[in-house]
Amino acid sequence: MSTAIAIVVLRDLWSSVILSGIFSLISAGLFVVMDAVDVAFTEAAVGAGVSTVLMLGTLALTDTSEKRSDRFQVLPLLVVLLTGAALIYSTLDMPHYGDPYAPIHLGEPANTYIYKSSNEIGVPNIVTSVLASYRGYDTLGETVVIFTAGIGVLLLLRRSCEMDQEGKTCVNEESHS
Amino acid sequence: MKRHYIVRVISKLLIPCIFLFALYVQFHGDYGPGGGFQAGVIFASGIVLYTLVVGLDRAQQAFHPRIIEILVAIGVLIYGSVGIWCLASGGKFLDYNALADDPVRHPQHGQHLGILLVELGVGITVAAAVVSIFFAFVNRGRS
Amino acid sequence: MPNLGLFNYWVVIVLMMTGFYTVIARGNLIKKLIGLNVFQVSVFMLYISMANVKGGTAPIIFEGAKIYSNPLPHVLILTAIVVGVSTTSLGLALVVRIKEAFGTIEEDDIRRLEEEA
Amino acid sequence: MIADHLLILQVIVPLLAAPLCVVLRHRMLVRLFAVLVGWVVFAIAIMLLTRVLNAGTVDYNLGNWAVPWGIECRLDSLNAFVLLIVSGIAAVVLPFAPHTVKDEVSGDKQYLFFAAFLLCLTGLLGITITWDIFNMFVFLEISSLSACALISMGRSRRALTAAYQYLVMGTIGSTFILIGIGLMYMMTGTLNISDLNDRLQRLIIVNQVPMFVNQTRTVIAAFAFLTVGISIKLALFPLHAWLPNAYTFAPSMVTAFLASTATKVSFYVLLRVIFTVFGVTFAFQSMQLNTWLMPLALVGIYIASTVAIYQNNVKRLLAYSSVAQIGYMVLGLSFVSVTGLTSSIVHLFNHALMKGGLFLAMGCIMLRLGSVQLQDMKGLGRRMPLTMAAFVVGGLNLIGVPMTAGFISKWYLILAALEQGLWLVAVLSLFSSLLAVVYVWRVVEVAYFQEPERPAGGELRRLNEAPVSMLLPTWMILGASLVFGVYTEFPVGVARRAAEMLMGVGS
Repeated sequence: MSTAIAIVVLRDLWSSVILSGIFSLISAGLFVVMDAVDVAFTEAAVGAGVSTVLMLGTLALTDTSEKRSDRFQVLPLLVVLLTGAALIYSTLDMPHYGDPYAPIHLGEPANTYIYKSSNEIGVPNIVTSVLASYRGYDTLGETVVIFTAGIGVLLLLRRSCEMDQEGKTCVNEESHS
Repeated sequence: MKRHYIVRVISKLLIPCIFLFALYVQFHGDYGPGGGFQAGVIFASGIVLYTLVVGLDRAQQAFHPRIIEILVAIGVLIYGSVGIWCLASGGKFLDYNALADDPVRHPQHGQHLGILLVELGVGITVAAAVVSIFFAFVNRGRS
Repeated sequence: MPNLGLFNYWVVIVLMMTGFYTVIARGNLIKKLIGLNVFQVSVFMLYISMANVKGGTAPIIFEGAKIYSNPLPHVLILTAIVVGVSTTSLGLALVVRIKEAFGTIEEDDIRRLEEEA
Repeated sequence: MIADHLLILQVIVPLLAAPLCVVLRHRMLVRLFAVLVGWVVFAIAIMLLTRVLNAGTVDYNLGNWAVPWGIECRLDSLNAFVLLIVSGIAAVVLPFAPHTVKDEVSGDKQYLFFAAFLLCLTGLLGITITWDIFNMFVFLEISSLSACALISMGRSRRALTAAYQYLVMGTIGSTFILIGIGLMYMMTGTLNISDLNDRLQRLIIVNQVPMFVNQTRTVIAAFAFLTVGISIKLALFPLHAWLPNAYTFAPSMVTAFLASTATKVSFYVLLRVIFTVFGVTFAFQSMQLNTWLMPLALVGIYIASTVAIYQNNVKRLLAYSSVAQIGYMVLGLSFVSVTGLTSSIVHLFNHALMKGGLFLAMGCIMLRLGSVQLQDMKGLGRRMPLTMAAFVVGGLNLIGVPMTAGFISKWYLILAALEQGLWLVAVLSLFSSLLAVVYVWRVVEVAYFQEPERPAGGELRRLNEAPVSMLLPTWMILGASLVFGVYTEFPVGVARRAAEMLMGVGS
């Protein structure tokens, strides 16, 4: 948690990026503690790995320190406090942490996933069977999201005509467009 | 990078291990944590390391951006065509049971096959997308 | 203390709000994205917290385990992590382009440049 | 066989077409292919709508898993109608594309552009048909990420900041939605929309029993987060900051598409969440949502219309007018009556047509004139008569002149207000049309009654009328708005059925 606060306070962007990587890594650890190994694995690889690398790459292309702004903004603080209050309010009726009688653990669909999936799918890792089969459509969507991000970044960052090292094909393409 | 022998040698040892680990994660996702997504990221990180060691030009010769870009699309297409294949076999979209030789008695076979292919699609897309995003950033920085 | 069982959620909420504050109050475009990241990761924690069951294990079936934590939130969060990283990468690409076009990544400076134009 | 799978093909066709675009790569091929896909999708939507109107809802269980384990897609008269709008606009906009895109996106990136466009279409269609709330979030992200990439392709460098703003605001919105989904899931354990409704109702009833004292506080928060999150996506009045810039600086075709579909789909999501997930009783009796929405909508209409009057960039003017029109839709919703909802849904349809047409006309002007600033448009009425005539038709629609589609939605809105005895609201919404008259008139006056400034000493640059491939879609879409202004049975009939279904009366 202190990491998160340090991220906000620090002006130096290098440190904040590294700290956000550390933050992801710590949360991956927390996910393991909370029995979510698959999620932890992904968070460590993506949050601590890919995001950090990309952020460092961006920093190399832009500025590394943040400008100090003196004005103190009340509105954002107000919005945040309001949202936080709403969330705290919502927790008051939540089932407690680890409560086995919480609605999500009782009844369907959780029970079928846990007790029938090895029969229906035949894969020990329940997360995999839910991910790839029961909710395969979501995962298709997820793959498309990644694809979209790839296309978006290429659209934004690839300079025209840098694909071909010879450079001749694209000149032709441009001329007869 | 030419003179950093330690880095070069260690990475040369490390990179095959990373690829191997990625493959392990890819195909072992049924039994332990992991799956196409994680494997894709690990595979991509191997390529990123390779790029850092040998430089962008040689890396782009080995993994041509155009091919990587097509691979991003291919992954999605694999996933989608598994769904279409299920349709063609008389099931609903993404109904892997339809893929089994004997859907009534051994639907798991179909499920296994479906999950394997789908995870492969995810892995390819993720790996290729991360690499192409990385290349895009690095290329932008050069010129 | 009946509410001790909620402590986990409260920590998560504080983290969320830290991230959220960074997004809306900070003027630096990269900092905003970092804040967004923190915000999203904290939401993931909310989901994973609710999936946990006392005495349970990770949802991978093996001999001897009886109680598993709920796999569904894990699956949802796997998807959400991917969405998060996609957003981040697209945002960063935009930041790079903005830097090239405006020469700065501070919101205030950009706004000034836009008004001049 | 294909007939059984039409519902899923609606999404899968554009979804797979996008990566195919990347593989094909050739510019002409990709263009033709995209147009073809657009038409196929439109055809599927028409077939689906007829089926829904004749035979009731259409279900599809993905992977053949029964709910609540698998994901379900379901089509009823409401989302079939939205589907028709989204795919129809896409089918019209895609043939329009080549000329403007050539102007705005460099040649070797066009296939990426079309792929992103198809992805955006996929996302919007996916949101519309799915019956699973988390799946909705996934497709929401597909559409907003691709929309962000599309917006950033605008010619001005401010397109980049507009896209960034859209990305950050949109992500905050979707994270709020994610929190809302999480809280709701926590209390019910399901993600399927019908199931959610079922279990939420039970929670609210169980609430009376002492054992579960106030179990609903979490649900209230979930409701709040979902509503705020969707309102950001919808650009409801105080949360509309991203919209004007995004619409102003995006490429013309993208503006036309997004303006007439993206916010409409968000509005659909709002309707779905309020009416189908939480239910009328919870949303309007326990939460009193209408007392919040009505003043917001009215204030939004007035402020946005007034701001629109002072804009000199016509695209921006239309963008602010969009914010105002969203206000009308939400106003209709806030009456919580069949007539009110009918007016909202009809307006959703009509506004998609008129704004789509208007922004397409802007695209024509941008292509030939290279600017959409008001002072550059002097005398344009004579230089590009067909385009400007299209603009006038669209403008009349915006004002709500009789015989146009815009009139129908205003008519039902006022009817709904009077039904509830809200005289003041009826008068206010009638009066707000005058503001629309003012901002449309500003453009018309400049274009028809002012002489173009000649450059010092030189001759005036000759302007050609926009090419047929651009004029035809523009007129088709605006023509439709005229047709549906006279033959109102179709949109009003479908909208009324959808409204009755949402309110839980009638069939």
